[in-house]
Amino acid sequence: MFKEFAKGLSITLKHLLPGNCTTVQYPKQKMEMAPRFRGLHRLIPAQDREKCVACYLCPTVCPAKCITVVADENESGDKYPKVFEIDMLRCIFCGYCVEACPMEAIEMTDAYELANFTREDFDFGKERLLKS
Amino acid sequence: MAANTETMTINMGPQHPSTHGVLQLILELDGEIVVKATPHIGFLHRGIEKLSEHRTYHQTIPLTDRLDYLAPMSNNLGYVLAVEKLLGITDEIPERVQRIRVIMAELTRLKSHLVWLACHALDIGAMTVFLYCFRERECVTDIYEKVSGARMTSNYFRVGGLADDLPNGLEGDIRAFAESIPEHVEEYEGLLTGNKIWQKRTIGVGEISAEAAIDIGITGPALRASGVDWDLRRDNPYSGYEDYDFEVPVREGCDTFDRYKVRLDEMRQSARIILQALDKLKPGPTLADCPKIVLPPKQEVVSNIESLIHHFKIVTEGFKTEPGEIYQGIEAPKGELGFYLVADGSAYPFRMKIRPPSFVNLQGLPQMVEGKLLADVIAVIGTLDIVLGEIDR
Amino acid sequence: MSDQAIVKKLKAKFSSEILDVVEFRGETTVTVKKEQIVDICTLMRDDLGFNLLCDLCGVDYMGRSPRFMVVYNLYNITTKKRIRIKAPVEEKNASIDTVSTVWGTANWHERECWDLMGIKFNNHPDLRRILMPADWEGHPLRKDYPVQGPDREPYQGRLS
Amino acid sequence: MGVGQPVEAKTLGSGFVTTSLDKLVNWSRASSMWPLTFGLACCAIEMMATGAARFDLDRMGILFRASPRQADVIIIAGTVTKKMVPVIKTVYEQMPEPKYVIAMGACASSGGIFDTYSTVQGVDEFLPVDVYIPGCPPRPEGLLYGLMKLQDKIRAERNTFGAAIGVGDVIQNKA
Amino acid sequence: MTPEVLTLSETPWLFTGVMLVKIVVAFVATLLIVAYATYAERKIIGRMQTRMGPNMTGPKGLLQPIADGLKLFFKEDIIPSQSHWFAFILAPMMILAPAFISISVIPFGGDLQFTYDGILYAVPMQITDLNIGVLFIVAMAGLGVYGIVLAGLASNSKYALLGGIRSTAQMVSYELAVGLSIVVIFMLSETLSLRGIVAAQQLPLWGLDSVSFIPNWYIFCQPLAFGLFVVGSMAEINRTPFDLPEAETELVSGFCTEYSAMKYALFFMAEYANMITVSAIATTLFLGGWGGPFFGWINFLIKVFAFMFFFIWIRATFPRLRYDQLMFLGWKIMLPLALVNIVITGIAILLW
Repeated sequence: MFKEFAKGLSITLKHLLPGNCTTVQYPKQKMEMAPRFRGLHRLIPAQDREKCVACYLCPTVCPAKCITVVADENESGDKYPKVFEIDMLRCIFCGYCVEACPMEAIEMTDAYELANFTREDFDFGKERLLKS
Repeated sequence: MAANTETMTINMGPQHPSTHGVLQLILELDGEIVVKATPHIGFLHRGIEKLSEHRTYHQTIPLTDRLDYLAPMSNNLGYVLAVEKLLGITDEIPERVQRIRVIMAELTRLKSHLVWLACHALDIGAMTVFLYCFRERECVTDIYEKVSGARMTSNYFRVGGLADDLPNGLEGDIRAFAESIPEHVEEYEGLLTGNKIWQKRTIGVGEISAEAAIDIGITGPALRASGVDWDLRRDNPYSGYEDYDFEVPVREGCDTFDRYKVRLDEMRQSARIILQALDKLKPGPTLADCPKIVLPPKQEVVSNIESLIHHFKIVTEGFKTEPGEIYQGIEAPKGELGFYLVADGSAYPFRMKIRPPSFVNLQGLPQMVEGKLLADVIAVIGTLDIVLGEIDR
Repeated sequence: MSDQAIVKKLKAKFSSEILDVVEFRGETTVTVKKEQIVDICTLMRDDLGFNLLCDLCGVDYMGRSPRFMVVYNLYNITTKKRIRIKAPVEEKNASIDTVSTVWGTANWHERECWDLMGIKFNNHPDLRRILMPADWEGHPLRKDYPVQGPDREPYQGRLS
Repeated sequence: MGVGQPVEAKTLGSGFVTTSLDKLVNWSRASSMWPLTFGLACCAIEMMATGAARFDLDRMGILFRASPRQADVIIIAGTVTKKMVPVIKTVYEQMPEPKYVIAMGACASSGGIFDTYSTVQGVDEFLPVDVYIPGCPPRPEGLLYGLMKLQDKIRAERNTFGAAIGVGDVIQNKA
Repeated sequence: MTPEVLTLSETPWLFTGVMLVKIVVAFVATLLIVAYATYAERKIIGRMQTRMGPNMTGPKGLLQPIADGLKLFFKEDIIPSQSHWFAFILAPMMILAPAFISISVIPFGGDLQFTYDGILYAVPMQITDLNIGVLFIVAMAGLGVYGIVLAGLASNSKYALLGGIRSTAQMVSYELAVGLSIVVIFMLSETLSLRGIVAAQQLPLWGLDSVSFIPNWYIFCQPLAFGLFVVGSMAEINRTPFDLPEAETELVSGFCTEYSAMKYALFFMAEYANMITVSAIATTLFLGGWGGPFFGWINFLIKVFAFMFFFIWIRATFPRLRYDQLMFLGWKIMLPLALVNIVITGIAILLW
């Protein structure tokens, strides 16, 4: 009995020694995100506008129905999203929109510091999504 | 002497540190002895089954992640296998996909068992084991993140294959992790197995005989600790489990200690399976050759008009199945996870019934704790390894 | 014992009860009348060795008659075989005998089925709601029950 | 009370002493936020992971307390169902002032993917949420960031000392 | 020149002044140790669990206990409406006071000498040297039970009640074992004064000159009593593995479930104050008190801290016992062992 007690105690004592600490001190030290990490979305710009052609695939495939797209045509007759909004609070970061996009116009960045105070802070419109 | 005794009813949960979520237990106590235990569930009923009837087969995959949130990829696997069976494409799944699925499913088993051990030990008061287990769990979540992009809700398996191939260099990480598992399990055992207090708290606690366990429908490690040698991975193999050499740990003690030992042994076996699968892993396609079901590769979508049409069709309408019904059970970390799918020929599941192992296992709780002490209730809840996400769905 | 042999044995005993036998993707489904479901299940357990009731659930085929179907997914731990038994239940008197006397596990499954699908199980020891609150109205898994509940519009994004 | 300030705000004023005392109180509250051990679903596991070795909430002075009486923060970690609402309300009411609410994850914040009959579409329908953390579930760092946002919010409060000794109410400032 | 001893009758003012200074110093030191024991525990357990422990509040997290204390001080104080308010308020004080009072009879070091008015005085580093010091401590430990029982009963919460009941049974049964285990010390030292016991331990081991390099600490001749005392006192102060009264995973927070703000802080402090008291008693009774290589009270503190480290270490390692096993251990193992130990020691003393 005492042998087992001593064994247990020795295991915890062993971890007390320096060098066993696995803590990443978050605000000071940040972990590197995996390349596939699914964080905040980003609309990819192409020259003067966004790459998105408002094909409605992402709102269709979205399981949480958090993407709102309204299509329009610009002067040169190209379709573009007049409104592209993601309700970040609803979003479950599943990555289906990225998978569905045929134009590769949306991607997911490694931003995860998204907490905020009010619900309105989480309406990510086109401008915010282009910048993120 | 007939003492004038009164029983005391205490209400454990839904907000209680050791009910593993939002389980409510109404305990009738005589002193500290449990006279009657009534579990109340449903505090996390989110309507996944109903919701899935309004989502395509493809959109239902993220829902399954959130069933047993300790083992998301096992749920993914069960669901994906069920849909593949419904579509009749089970034999067309490429070998590499099968191997990766097995690796991921076993990593998930490790992940789930690590959280189980952490919580079980914490419930009984050994708080350090909790942190050691979570330390190892972080390794699995790292692998998850590299593979799928999320730490928990992986959403990695697809009907007909995988969302993506393994990233470069990950095989080494997985191998290193799998090789380190036996050593870590030794460490937990060093803190718990031999410890007299741990033995006192677990041996002879929450006993359930094999007959009673089968009658209640208990599956998984809890059943194997009651001496029933039954594991779906070996007995009804799926996803190529027949290729691997592993043992199914079985013990006869029927009590909390044996359930603990069975799970620890399973962790060692999982590590073995992962290593074997890594050895057998060969390059190959990661999607079945079913253009009507799987999404075409991105570069083809842009260049090939046919692929683009398929892409649009699958994304907007989903894929349709023949009318019919199937049941697919897999050995999830907690027991038999079953998906019963009824299809009516549309792109939406007509009815999806999930058979969650925890739901059934929890039914055995009253039998296991009645006549025992209050502290044993905690130990038994821990040993059943319940997850309210899949109990309530 | 193959599935055919099992069905044959079942037919020998309950020839008038069996409505249909279907095989789909290697799985056999036997549809039986609901009246003698307990006897059939007892036979399945005792003589055919299906000692594990994996799953019990209801399916709502709204628009068809009979509307509901109670499904029993059985497993034989010795031979590792699965079989499925179904029993139709009409809408008007949505009830069927309980099999919780045959398999203890049916207790909660039947409660859940009553809760979500509204099928009554006669002689059930404790037929209460299990997942929904006790004062909930309606049975959510029925096809005529809206996903978002009766009093709420579905979420369609912030703008629209 | 200074000139031009609204009359109804009863405070201890904004002299040097009171503001320093406010700062002290705010500092202590921000440095010792004890959340309730209250997990609902998936996010609870990430909450546990945040408390575990790699992220270690204890660094920020955060200890999980099992009893609502001793907790300062309630982290709603997971899906809130209609069946659970009365329980959460009770637990919230049992907490002593000042109390803060963090809605962790999509489900708690807005219902998330579960737009169904049994799910509450966001815990803010019945609790005053201070910080929302999107994600399903958020990374532990996401939760840590949310907690730091809450610290910012606590630090920006005014008249906390006054409220603690019974004079006036806490005035919320935008952080 | 032999120093004079201060007495109330001859030098009343000086005596009172010195006494007050001693009390204040001991009280402040204890409070500080209590505060930083919480910090040390979090740090040490943290390190054992491969994490860091508090390090963001102040430099290296050193201000953490102060922040915790201040926060609890400024929190809303809830008295549940169904509770018995008087007992509810009394309970936390009842539990903290005995813990602090016990410190008063513990000797921290040898005599301090100082000259006043040309007379050399000697002041013992001990608040008061009761000649029944040990009995006093045992009595105070007995009082501490009432705090917990009251807390459990007054809260009108079932978890608190269960915690209170558990605690009563536990304390009553372990007090017996602990009390009996230290009886052998009085038999050996032939005094009940803690000072006398320490003095007796300064002699060479077993009175033999050949092993004089080993001090005559009672841990060497009474290891069994020492073991019983440590285990029993762990149970008495509700430390893991005997923390059943507040077993967090079973009873939420046990007897202090309903307590908030400052009252809870008192419970929290009492837990650590008790830990200090018990460590100090163990040091005094078994480890030779202030004796050792360094200057008086430094030895004492080192031993106390070592003890507290041991308690923390145990907490990091062991799971919790069950109620019936706890009773079993107390009544059927520790009590007989303590009795046997007394008999054997008695025979040995007779024969020596």
